[in-house]
Amino acid sequence: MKSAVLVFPGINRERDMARALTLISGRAPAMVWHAETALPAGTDLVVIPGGFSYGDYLRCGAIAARSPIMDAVRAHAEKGGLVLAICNGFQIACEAGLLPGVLMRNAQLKFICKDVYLRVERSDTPFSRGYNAGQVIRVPCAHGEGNYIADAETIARLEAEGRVLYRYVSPEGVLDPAWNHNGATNAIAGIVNERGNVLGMMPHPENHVEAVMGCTDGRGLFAGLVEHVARAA
Amino acid sequence: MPGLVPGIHGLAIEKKVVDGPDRRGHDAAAVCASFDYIRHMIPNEPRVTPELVAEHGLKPEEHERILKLIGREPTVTELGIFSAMWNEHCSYKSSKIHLRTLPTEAPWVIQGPGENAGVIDIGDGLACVFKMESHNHPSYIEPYQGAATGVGGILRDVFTMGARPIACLNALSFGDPKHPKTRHLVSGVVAGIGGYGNSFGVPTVGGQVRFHPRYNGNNLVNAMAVGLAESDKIFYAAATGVGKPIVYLGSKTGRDGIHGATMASAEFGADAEEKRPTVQVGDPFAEKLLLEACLEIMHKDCVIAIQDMGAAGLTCSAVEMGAKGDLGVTLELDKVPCRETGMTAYEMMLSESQERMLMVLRPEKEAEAEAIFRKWGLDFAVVGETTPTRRFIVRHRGDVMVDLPIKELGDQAPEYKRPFVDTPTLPVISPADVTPPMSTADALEKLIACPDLCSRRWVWEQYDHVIGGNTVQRPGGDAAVVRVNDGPKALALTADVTPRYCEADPLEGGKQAVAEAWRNITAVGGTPLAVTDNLNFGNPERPEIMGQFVGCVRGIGEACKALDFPVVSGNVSLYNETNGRAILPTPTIGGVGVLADFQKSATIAFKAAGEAILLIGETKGWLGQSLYLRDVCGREEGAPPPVDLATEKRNGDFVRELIGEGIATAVHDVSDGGLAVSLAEMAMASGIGAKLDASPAAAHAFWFGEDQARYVVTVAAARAGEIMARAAKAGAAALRLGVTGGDALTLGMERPILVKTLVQAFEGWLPAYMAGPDVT
Amino acid sequence: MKARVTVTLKSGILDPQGKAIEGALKSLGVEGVASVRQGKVFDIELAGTDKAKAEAVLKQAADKLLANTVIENYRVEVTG
Amino acid sequence: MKARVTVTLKSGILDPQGKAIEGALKSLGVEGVASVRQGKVFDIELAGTDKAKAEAVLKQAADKLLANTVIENYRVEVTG
Ligand SMILES: Nc1ncnc2c1ncn2[C@@H]1O[C@H](COP(=O)(O)OP(=O)(O)O)[C@@H](O)[C@H]1O
Ligand SMILES: [Mg+2]
Repeated sequence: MKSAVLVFPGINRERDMARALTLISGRAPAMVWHAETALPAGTDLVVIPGGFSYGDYLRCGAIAARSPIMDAVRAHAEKGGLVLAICNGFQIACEAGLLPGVLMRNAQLKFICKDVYLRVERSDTPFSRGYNAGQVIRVPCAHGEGNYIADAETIARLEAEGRVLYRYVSPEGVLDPAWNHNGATNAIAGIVNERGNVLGMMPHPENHVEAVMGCTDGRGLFAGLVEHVARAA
Repeated sequence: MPGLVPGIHGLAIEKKVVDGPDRRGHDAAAVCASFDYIRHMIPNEPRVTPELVAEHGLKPEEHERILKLIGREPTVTELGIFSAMWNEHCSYKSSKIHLRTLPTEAPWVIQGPGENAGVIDIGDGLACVFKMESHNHPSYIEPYQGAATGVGGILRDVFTMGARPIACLNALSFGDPKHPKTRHLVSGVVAGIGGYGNSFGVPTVGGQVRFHPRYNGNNLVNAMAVGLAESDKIFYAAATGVGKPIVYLGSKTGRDGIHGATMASAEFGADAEEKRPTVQVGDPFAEKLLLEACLEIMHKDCVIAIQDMGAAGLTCSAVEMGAKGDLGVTLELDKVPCRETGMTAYEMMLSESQERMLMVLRPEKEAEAEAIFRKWGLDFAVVGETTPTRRFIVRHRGDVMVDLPIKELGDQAPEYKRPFVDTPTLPVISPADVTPPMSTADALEKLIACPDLCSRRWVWEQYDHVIGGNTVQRPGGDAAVVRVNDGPKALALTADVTPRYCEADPLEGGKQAVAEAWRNITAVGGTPLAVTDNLNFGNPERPEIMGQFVGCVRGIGEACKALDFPVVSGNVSLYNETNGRAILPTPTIGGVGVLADFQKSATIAFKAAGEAILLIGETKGWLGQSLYLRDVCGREEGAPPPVDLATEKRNGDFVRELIGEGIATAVHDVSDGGLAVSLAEMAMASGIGAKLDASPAAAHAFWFGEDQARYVVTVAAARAGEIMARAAKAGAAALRLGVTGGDALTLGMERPILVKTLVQAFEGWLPAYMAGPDVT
Repeated sequence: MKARVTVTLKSGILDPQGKAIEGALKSLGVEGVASVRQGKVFDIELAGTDKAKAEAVLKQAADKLLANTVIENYRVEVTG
Repeated sequence: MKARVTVTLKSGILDPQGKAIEGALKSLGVEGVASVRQGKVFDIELAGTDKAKAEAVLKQAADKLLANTVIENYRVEVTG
């Protein structure tokens, strides 16, 4: 799998992402500077990593969403190319119109860093085939603005079309406000676009990929992508 | 004399500087003449009056010293520079003679005190660069920005030396939770530390939080940063080479936190209101860009010398570069990127605007470096050059505003041998003098829910402690463990001090702070290597406060020597007092240790039921200054537990061996709250209970005494006997306490306490407290 | 020229910050606040003196960046 | 009653957000913007009809919570 990790000023989880991709796909990603206007030829997966692009100033992701490279990313997505947008990447993708909705301040208005539990809602997508439907995974989150919000119709469509891939749940996999740490609508942690080739999610699977570090629940997401690309080829 | 008059217009001086040897330095008379003349040429330059001198915090005798040094009255800008260079913060004038006594050497020390941060060799060609620094007063004035800029400053100290920051810690002291301002300070400081570190992209992995009425009005924010560099690619402040361009990098200069808060309005003119010195605001985004840009140009070998602009920004950094390199420096303030209009030389020289650096670049690499900085969108300007004159010359709008001997600015700073009185020793409190007001079980439940012992989760969950993907041990254990690159090597990091001990007995308290840092590193299996110390005290002009300082530094020195744990960096913060009431003496110790293999690190959580629980170290039942005595019996009394450094070393080395051999399944040192609290923490971390044998001594003293040099260790039951024998051979006192298992913690004959009841009490207090109204 | 762009959340869009502030005000004993919605203002210095042109620039700035028109409305005023 | 509290940074206080926005506008080709400073607005619904009382409440809210008076100024207006 040939992947490209976008680097915007203020992004800070690009190294974590590159390490995870290298570990699991066996191939180091290209690091692509925001001022570039094209992606490396043959890119299978574009990753918009986490961090604080442009300091999260104005609105999280707003400034990065308008940088030159994003036109190339839109084109890539329109051609059906895969885009994985994590945390600040999710915010950027929403601001760029790649995904619907917006990520607001966490309900309790605090930045929260802790392991959260996600229920994998379906396993028949490139972004979740590495898991079983209903499986609960534990991954860290680290954000102040992860509270997913969209108008009622959008939410209804997302649900009806099964575009919610990951939801905040209790360790037992039960929907429970107490485990929806940022207050997201319908405990939404990750969604895909209509076409299903762009995933935005707040938590950080890339930080749970090494057994020696205590948890590998994040691996499945990347392994699934690698498998998907391999089959497509 | 020729050259002098034109010199006033700044022309001949420049020529001379460029042409090398400058005689002006040797011609005091000429200098005076030129300056009397100059002062008349500097627009609305006020006279230096005794009041103005006082407003700059300079004592009359210090003013005398200045006159003797430069042979004339300084200009107002020069006065500002002296006040900045000679204040306590930059000159260490009250503490220097005592700091010199600290042990700062070991085979693995690459750079001790004296640079932006300390540097130690951790093997494999890698160096660990670290330092702790306080930002106490600013955090009281504006908690969010004060704490944020504190983190920014210490991160800069670390990456200025060529290291990429891989972890931050912070030690926080707040006033009485009931004090109306406390909650506001806690929420602001914690949000500020998180707000800066999270955005910058460094994991904040550890620290301390304490509450005590003595910090009402003077909360403490001590921030520590730890970075990694290649041991042969460390960068320093000392400039080399004459006529080298001095480059300004980073954010623009504004009127942020200018020291001369009291600066005569005469200089500011009518719109003084608008120009009033302002609170420093941190820009973690700019700092992140500065980090990446600096590391990139260092990697491309463009840098000869580099110095961050911290306290007294442009002044300190320029003087340090010149003085350390035995060179003069000339600055052209008209070239300094400014954020605001009409800034005076005084303001530019003393501005503490954040996210700025000063560098001397290899001339041939200047273009390459500039391109890199432009790419990162940072300001880049050549603002001066190095000269052979050993003079510090500052020009602005065609005037020479400053012309001072550069080395003397630092070297000739006053140095005080302040009078001090030793803290009277307090009586030792024997267990018999303390009547337990409640049962041991009740006391334990009360203690783990008290402000100083309850869970700090509410704090560290606001810090990104996993970014980097290397945090092996997250906050909540004895020391944080952070993997070095891809491992297997890792660093063990901790910050410690027990101020109530320091107050009761500065010498023992100083020893204890170092011993506890050493113990926490040991408890995770690390080999302690070196420390940074952040010495927070009251007014050193009061002999009893100076006595606390001297005692603590002596204690720190003794412990660092005995434990082979040298001091490689640090910071002093004095005058932390309000209305003559000082903070508790708080010498925070930041400790760094190394693990050869992070997979061999021990954690505090019990691992399985049926394992033997051993106590390493002797228990006399020391209740003096214990949290039990304070928070359960309501008595803040007595001598603190003594620290026997030989025993510390013996017991610690033994425990580290057990961890290294994979024999110890869980390890936790015994500190605040004593044995019962350590056991409760091990149970809560695992959800596994334990059954402990009845106490061999008076129960309250045995379970809650704070005797030092102790660790709780679990091992497979089958090996318990063998380990006990080994301890005896190693000369480490050991006691078999009981066995793990069940869902409750049972101390001897006491009622069992469900682990989940303990967890509720432990996790409950801080969130509940912080949920109250945030009154500003 | 000086100008101000004011950006506010569209009605119907949830405002967690506003909600929290309502709560905080109550617990601070500030009485009579029924609801709070938070928005942004941008105080902008513009080159030139042509008011109409200035307004055009500000609209452009707001549409392109300052407001997320999916969830926000904006108002532009040249204050002189 | 409706009211608006506008909170702006005191002059001289660094505004990183404004700085970043200036840069972004330039790179988006929005011409003629010399400087940007960002502030907050709070649109507040108040119970009662007494304008003077309302203003008092708003001042109290701003001092206690809405503004950080160490670095921010605020303005209160009852819009009806
Ligand atoms: N208490 C201390 N113990 C050891 N070294 C200290 C102590 N206080 C200051 N230093 C050293 O003195 C030098 C100057 O300190 P400081 O002014 O805080 O550094 P900076 O200017 O980089 O912030 C640093 O190298 C620091 O490590
Ligand atoms: Mg420094």
